Amino acid sequence: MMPFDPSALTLEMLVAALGLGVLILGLIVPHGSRHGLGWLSFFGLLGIMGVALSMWGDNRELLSGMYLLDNYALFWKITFMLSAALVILGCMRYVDSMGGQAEYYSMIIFATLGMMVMASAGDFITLYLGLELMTIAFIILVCFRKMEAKSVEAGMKYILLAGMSSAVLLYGLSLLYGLTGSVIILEVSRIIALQPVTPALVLAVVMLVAGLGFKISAVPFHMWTPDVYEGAPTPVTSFLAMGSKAASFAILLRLFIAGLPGIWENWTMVVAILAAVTIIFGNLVAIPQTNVKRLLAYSSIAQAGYILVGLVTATEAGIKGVMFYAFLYVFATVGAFTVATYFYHVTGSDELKDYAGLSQRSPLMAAVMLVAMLSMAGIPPLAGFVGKFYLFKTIVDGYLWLVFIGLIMSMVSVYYYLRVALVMYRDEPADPTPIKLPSPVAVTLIVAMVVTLVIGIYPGPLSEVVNEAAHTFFMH
Amino acid sequence: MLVEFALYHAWLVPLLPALAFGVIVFLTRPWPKLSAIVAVGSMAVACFFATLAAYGVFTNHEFVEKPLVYATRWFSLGLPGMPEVQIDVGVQLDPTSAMMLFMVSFIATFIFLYSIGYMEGDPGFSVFFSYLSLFGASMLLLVISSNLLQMFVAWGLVGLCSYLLIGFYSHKISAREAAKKAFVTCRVADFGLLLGLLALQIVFGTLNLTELSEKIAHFEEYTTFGMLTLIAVLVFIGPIGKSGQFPLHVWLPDAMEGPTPVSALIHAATMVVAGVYLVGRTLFLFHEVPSAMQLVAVTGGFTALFAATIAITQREIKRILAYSTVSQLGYMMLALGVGSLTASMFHLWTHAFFKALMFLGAGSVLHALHHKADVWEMGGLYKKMPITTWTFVIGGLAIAGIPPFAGFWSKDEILVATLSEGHYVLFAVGAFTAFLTAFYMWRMIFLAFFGEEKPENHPHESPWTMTVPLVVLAVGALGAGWVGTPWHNVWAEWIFFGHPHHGPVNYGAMLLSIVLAAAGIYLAYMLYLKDAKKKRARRLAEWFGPVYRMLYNKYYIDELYLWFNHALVDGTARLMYLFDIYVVDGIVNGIGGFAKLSGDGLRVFQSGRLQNYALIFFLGVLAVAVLMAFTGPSAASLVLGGVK
Amino acid sequence: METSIYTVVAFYGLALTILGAATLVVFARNIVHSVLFLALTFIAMAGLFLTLDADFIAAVQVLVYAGAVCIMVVFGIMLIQRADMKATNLFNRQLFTGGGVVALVVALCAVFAGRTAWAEMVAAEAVPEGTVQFIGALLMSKYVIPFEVAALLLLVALIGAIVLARDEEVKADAGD
Amino acid sequence: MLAISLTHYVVLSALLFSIGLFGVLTKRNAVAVLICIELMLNAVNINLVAFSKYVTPTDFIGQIFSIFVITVAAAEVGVGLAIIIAIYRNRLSVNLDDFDWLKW
Repeated sequence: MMPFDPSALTLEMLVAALGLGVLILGLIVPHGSRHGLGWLSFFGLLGIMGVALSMWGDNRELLSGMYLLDNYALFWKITFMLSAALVILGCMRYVDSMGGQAEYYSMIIFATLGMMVMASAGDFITLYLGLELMTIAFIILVCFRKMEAKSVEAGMKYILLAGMSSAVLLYGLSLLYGLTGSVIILEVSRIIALQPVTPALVLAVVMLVAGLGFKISAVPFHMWTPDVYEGAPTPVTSFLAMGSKAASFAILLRLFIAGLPGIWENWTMVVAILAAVTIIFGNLVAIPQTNVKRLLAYSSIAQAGYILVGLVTATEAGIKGVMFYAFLYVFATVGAFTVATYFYHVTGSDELKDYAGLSQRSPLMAAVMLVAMLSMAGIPPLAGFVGKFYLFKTIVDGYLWLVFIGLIMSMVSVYYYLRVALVMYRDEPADPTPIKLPSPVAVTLIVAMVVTLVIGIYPGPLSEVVNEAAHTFFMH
Repeated sequence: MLVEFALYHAWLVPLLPALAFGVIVFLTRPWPKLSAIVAVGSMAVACFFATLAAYGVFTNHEFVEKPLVYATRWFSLGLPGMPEVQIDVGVQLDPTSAMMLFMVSFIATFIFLYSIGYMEGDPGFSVFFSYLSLFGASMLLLVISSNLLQMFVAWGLVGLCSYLLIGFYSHKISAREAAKKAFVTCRVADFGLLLGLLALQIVFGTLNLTELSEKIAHFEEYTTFGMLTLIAVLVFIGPIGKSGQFPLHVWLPDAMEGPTPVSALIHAATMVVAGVYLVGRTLFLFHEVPSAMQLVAVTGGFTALFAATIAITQREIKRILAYSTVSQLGYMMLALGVGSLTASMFHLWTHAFFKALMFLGAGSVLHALHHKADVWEMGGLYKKMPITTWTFVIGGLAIAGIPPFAGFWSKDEILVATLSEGHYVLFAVGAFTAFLTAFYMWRMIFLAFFGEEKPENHPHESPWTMTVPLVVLAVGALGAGWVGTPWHNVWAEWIFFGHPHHGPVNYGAMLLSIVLAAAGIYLAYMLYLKDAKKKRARRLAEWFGPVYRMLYNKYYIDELYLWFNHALVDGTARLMYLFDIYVVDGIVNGIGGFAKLSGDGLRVFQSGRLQNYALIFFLGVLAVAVLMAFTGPSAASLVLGGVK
Repeated sequence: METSIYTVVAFYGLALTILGAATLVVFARNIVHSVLFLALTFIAMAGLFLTLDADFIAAVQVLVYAGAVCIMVVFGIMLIQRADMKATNLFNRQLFTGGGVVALVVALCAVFAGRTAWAEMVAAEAVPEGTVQFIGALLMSKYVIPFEVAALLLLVALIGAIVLARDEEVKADAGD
Repeated sequence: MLAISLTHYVVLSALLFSIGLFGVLTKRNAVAVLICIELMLNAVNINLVAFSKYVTPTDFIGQIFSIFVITVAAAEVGVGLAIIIAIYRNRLSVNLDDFDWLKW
């Protein structure tokens, strides 16, 4: 065995140290100055992200494939830290009014750590622990407003259903281990390619699809999503929608494309059907929603369906599409949810009808919401259009029906996204007092909007980066 | 020097109004007057550049032969096993786009100016100007696009802006409904266009107009004739929606719910001609497929007649104008369908002036009468509103096709082109429509502007910001056609498809169209202006019996016309109208309703009960297992056959 | 592989205990009884692990599950259900649909797992005696990353449990 | 003679998994659902330890995996109980059928 080089774990160790530091500082500093913890977490994550950027191009395996360091993992880690940093920046005022800053920020950081472990995981055990670290941190975050019945109810639903889905996932992993005698994904893939397909292998794949389908909220494993998204504190919802989902996609790609390429004929059609059902269901049910968070929840289900399309062909282009879409989805989500967070902070409401005349009360909030939603709907020239283009481009040969479904449903989605826009821009506000945005929130919103526009108009550089990252996926 | 600059920086023309949009939204929104100045100013500067660019193109003969194209890489996409896809964003300047560039920016400038007066005091004044600017920017982007994807993006933006503007009076349910209808109908059509573009990209590997035209010229190397036909039909579906061709024209008349400058800008002079422009731009595609050309021609001709018959029975001033727009768009399509880019673009050009003029005139009337729209309740407006009336009359003469007004030359050009290509039926349809057009337009003018003044109306002339555009556009409606007279046709030397076409002057067709137009106007005059004493005459006829009726047989003719009008034309129009509102609208609304209903139905599963969710989760597991067993190549036999 | 009669008897005895106790966990009407049967399931499972030459896991099973988890659950029950314990653990409305789905899942597992030729995958070696030192060494070398992550996970769970179960007054004080 | 093979353990595990699943689907009490999830996780442990002995007897992979599963399960029970206590304070109930404020 190669000697273990701890420097390979620099990022993870730094994030863990940051989380512990925030937690301990929270015990030491007095109540009045605890809002500084948010800034500490934000700048800490930014700093670690800088370190991460300097590690670009460092591709190796630790412990004979148990931990994979490559541009693929690094890209995801940067995405996670970026989304965590943006969520923290956008929600500081909200957290100050909620209390428990130290626990809150450290939970976000530990959840990020869990995602980073997932992105690099090369074996089932590491993967499972990363997943559970993330999940448990999220469970605690979801019921952080424990005085509110809805928040705790959401936490309850999340922990019980997540526990059940982990059991299913584990069952599948255990069968896979039993069939191959290894838990290291790359070895498993080599052994499976040599063996004939057995029914137990098919069962294992079914269980993996279900267990991970739960995490990415693919229909019909999505049922928890709207309830938990609605009940959770809004910044947590936003982090759940992008971080948790992106991390689950990261391991989904590793498990299915790197781990099960030998039997891809067996699962590609299933994934295609799941993607189609998810796109259709998410978009249709979003139409009658009246609560903004719930509407965004259903829209995020539909988005998961779009991302799933990238998995269908199991090629480098598909991986690239997934990474590209996940990255831009982070910004659209941050934009929409930060607006929702701050709106709730000011008005105490998430109902769509209360968003009436938002454009008059705060033009920036309304504009960001509009841009985020149009991007999700895939209207050019916003980022979402390019992302959908990359994803659907990969399946034009062979899965044309899926392209059709995606396009038709994109048009349907325009209907409910524009309904939000109409309420914000057309209706008269019941209370016309302008909403004053604190500068961190304004910065978050502007960053989200500008990035969404820039990626949409000039996707070249990001596309190059993603190309490089996706290229390293097959190097091991 | 400046011309050179304008030619090579034509992208500034759409960019300026786009910047104005950003500035208004983020900076000047609280100050309405400033917002208006920003919008009008940026459009005027854009118009200045557009004029220079157009001047450059028209004076430089090489650009007439070979378009000026420059582009920058937007994005490229490499996939294993497929050729690299490269999408550019660029400018293509040739006489057609230069003409459009000038026309759109020129008319937009005056409509913007007009809006200052019209929208005075509206709470959404700044917002309105921001939408207008964005709309102008998108339309100009569409015009200069050098490739179809860029065009499609602009096409979508134009649709979005029209949605926002039609529904601008969002407090009115009808406005919201109309906006929704416009958007949904256009999206349905856009879907066809999108499929067509996808197919073009897949088959020919490019969406650049110049490359496409070269490749399609010998399409046999790439694809079959059947596929090309399919592509042409799919591409044509987009213009059917955007340019209000039958059967997707339903949104256009309803879209008059928007403020009148919007109607003038979107639904008369610019947006709806985008479809015509797109077909004109891709004429090299249609040209290869005779059946597609046939489709375009027949659709256009039928729409022209169909809309004209409906227009006869309408009462609201803007609705009459809307149906007349549909009808005139049909003419343009007809011209394209018979292969005459020259005639089509010529009519587009003249129509832009007189239709914008008439819409703005109608807006002026509505402004004066506090939005009373029924022409039967107007009358005698010429006394109080001289400028509006006389400019409107010029517009009416132009659309009716009375020489030397602009509409005459372009309509004549279309009719001659139809005739010379041997489409006799379509020629008859076009000629008859010309008669109907003159009739219903002048019916409206006589009813609204002449005759007895209604005492309950207190009209007044509009402010200068509204009358100046009217006068300018009236000059256009008078003179815009002189560039294309059959004796000295400069127009045909600039804008043509293939080779410039110089036919002999067809005096017969010219005479026929003058006669038909005059007959239409005369008929309207007899029925609606001269016949102010009609009721009294009828009473007399009853007193003196059949003999008197014989003496006044002039009225028999009138009655015959009236009967004809009511029983036949009205009946047909009514039938068409019913078909319109029940069948065509029903389908469009049905799609939206279905999506909403199924959304309502599906959400029932979200019962809120956790264990229900768990149950569904495992039903999902079972479903995936079954799918996996039966979609995988070997799994089914494994599971059912059993390998031990 | 050689199987003695004792192993066979032990397997069937333990398997029946596990399944029986687990069934009783589900069907007991009193939640405390459920927990007691759960403890029995865990202990029988520890026995099963012994037959699989996993003595360390068996010990962990007894200590963590039968010891810590069950006690924790009982404490939890005491905190939320002080009075009548008789009918604290009833079925909900989807008893029969749930039963149907479970029957199908059993059938699924039986068809898929049962038809697989597991016997061919069996390696012919024996498990070394005394697993503790091997496991310990592996945990600190090859599996050090999951080990560290697990440590953080426990910390997170600990903090979370404290944050969530802390009394409101304390929370209100901290949250000003 | 009836030898005990890997199949026996796999079937035992599947049965235990299904019993746990049945409890998850049908019990009203949140605590009962939590312990039924533990049953499902234990079923996985049987699989892991059995595979460890039969497939990779000298690598201890399955045993180590199951140690981690036990660790995580214990942590989950802790957090789950904390949430149940919190929700009991809010609604004075642990009946899962009562928790349907979030729906549609």
